[in-house]
Amino acid sequence: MINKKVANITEALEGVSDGMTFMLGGFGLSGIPENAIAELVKRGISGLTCISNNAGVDDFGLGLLLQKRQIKKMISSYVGENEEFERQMLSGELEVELIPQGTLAERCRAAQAGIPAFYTPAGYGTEVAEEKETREFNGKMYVLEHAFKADFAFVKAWKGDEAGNLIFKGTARNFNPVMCGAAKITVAEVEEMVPLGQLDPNQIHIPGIFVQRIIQGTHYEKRIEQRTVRQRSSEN
Amino acid sequence: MINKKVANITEALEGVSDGMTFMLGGFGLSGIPENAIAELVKRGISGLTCISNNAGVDDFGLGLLLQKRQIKKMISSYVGENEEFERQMLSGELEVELIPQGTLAERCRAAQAGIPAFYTPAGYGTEVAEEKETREFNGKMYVLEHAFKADFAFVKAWKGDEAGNLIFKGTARNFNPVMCGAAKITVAEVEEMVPLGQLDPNQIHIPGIFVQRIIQGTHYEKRIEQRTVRQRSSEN
Amino acid sequence: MLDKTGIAQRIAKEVKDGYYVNLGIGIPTLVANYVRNDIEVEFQSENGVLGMGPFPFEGEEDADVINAGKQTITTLPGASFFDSALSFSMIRGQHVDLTILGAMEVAENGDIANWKIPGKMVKGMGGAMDLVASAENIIVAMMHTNRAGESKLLKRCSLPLTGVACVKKIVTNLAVIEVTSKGFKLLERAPGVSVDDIKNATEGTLLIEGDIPEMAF
Amino acid sequence: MLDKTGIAQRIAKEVKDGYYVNLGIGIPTLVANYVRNDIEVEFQSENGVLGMGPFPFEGEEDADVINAGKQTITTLPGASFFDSALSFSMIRGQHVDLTILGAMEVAENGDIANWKIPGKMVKGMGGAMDLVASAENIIVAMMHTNRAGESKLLKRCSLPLTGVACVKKIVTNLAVIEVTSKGFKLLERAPGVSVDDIKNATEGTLLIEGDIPEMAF
Repeated sequence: MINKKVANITEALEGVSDGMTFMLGGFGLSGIPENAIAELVKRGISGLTCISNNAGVDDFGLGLLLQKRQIKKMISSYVGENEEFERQMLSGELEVELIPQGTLAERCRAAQAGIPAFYTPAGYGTEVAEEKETREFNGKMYVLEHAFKADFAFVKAWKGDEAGNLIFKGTARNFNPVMCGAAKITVAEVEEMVPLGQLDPNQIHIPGIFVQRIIQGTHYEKRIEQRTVRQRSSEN
Repeated sequence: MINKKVANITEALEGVSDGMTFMLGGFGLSGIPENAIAELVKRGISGLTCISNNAGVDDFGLGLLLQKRQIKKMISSYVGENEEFERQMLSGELEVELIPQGTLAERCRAAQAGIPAFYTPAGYGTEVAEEKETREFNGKMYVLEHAFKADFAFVKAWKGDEAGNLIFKGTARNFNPVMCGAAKITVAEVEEMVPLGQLDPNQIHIPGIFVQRIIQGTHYEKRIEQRTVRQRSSEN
Repeated sequence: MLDKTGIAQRIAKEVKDGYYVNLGIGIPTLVANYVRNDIEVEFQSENGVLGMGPFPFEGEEDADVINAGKQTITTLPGASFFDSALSFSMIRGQHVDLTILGAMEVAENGDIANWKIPGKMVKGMGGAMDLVASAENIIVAMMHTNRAGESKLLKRCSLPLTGVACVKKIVTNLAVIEVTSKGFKLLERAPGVSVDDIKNATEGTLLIEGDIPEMAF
Repeated sequence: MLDKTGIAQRIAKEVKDGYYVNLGIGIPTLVANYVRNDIEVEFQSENGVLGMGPFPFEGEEDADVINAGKQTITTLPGASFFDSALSFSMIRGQHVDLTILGAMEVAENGDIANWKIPGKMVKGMGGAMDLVASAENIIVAMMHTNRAGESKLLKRCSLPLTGVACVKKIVTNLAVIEVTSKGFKLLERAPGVSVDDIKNATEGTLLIEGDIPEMAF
């Protein structure tokens, strides 16, 4: 097996620099690459373009990079829940490209899969389709969308092995699998690194070929954004 | 949960009729929907268009339908290993559309995913791209390919539950997952039907939403096409 | 007049046996609480789960199991998790039978706006544009008027659109309305609400044919 | 002159540490047997497996574990199975580093034909068109001439193409050849084969610069 394991987060992020385009997995704060974000904050590189479904909250996730003005442009589908983000965006300090969530996922997947462009109905007739090619298929209108191009993809998985194979947990899976192999270099951080051969070949979500570097992550906070519970006394 | 379980193969194939277009999973003889094929042979419906990576062998798989002249047209990527197929094709009795294997998979996946069309490099400059739209992206030429349209998809899985959730085994997975939900009605047959809740939600390959009917398959032959072995005395 | 719970309750009646349903954030999320017990329905959330159950008991929350509103949830037996691409295959591929979402404005031709107020608020469209462009059955859950008392059922939307000519039905605090080729067709009145009340609160063309029954629950 | 095993052995030298490799049916499949033991390589088969191992011991064959040639195989620790769409994501997305496949004809501009003889044989292209259209590193393994003794290294292919201007290197029973913008460049001779032998067996432009070494294994 080709060994993708690197010793630490410093080595995992070798080559990142100002002005690069990054993909970052996660939905809200679930499944975000906490170790990679922390290291990016530490390095202080700036002028970044970040492709990520959300932009974190004020004091966690990508919000940490926003606080330090490291991000030049965000490409996301939903950016609520973040006041600093809204402030930077409305003031024009931060460039923002909002695109439909399914289109965001599919543009990542297209990059992973060597599909340069595809048609989707999402956004037809709205401002996200402005200046984009549209076309009719079977009586319905569609918009032409292109594969993303990115320098690094930072993803977070539940379990992984040194071959780079990944398994995700629950809804922390989200955009992480489709970003693997969608950038020049994919860096995976995992909650648990398991010995080679321990993962069932039938149950691997992302084969190691899509991952260039893998590390054992540390100090996961896994913050919950909306803690909603029901009372034990209630029905159900 | 929405219950997709039907009692038997007769019920599972309700609605199939002459002249329809079917998708059939499998690669070679591995992972083919043996029960569905047997029932189609039994019903004797004809004039069929079959989308399937291969066409079986003379006396098994889709070869059984070919023997009885039930197939009008095959859409496949590789059709060797079948003399009756070659005879019918060269004599003009059988219409054949050969397309690249990755394009076949992606056209199924596009149908599943509501993508009407996409660009792929496969086949550019060859006869499979004749009369197709071609286009340059980033200095490379691509061919526009469209989602398939089919009436039924017949797939075979390893395990499944009444909600229609499916898990595949080994390389018997192949085209089966990408055909689920790619036709109007998807019929899944499984080697083992397990109680609801027994499949780990993290490990389901195809969620039940893509499957309309599921049955416990029977009498699987699982024939091996090329039995290759090494001697115990050899190195390794 | 209905409150948000009432709107959710009324919409729950539109959920039929065997439906896969995607619920938006806000009022739509409440719909799950009022679906009949004797039908089988599965809830999909676009962040990657099918077969959502109720919120977890306190102490059983899992940061790795949330819905698209980032709320902690549980799953029912037969549930599945999947990535964002497969999730939108379900949506774009029209495997989801019913989409229920909120809106800031709906136009009489079925246009919907719910993601942006230029210069003021830009949260983003999330999965809404994919949902409304793909779904064959879209119900909007919203208040009939905004906080300033202005109608949200318009001749034309004034805000940037989320989708065009896609909304099929609207359930508000005042009425159940069907979007037809001729405009908003009034189907039902909320308890204690008159046809005139609804007329006054509706800017777009309102079609009133015969007696309009009060909503039944 | 090399036999098929010899061709496979020579090609094995082109396989570098850290490569993901897709092997076609026939001679290419044999390459796996001769890759150095001190480098790490993973073999992908387009029917949905990464990390293929050797053939199984007798009695351990599994109908559900085969390669693209439909041969029973085994997997190594760290292997994975996946569907056909993800398999071609690996190929089309250029995640596979090296593709080795057979051919009926190769042209001096790198065109390749290997899937059809009009009116005679039509087995289909399988995954070959995706592989040659996507791979940056393609090596063809074939005999230098066909059964009738005619060259398979041509000015232009006569058979329907599998891909255009894509082949980078050719290893035959007679020679190792690089495809350049000026034609076939002779790199190495097979043991006991003269430059003239190769010239006579090559219809396309053959570039011969300086002394041509004999292959080393």
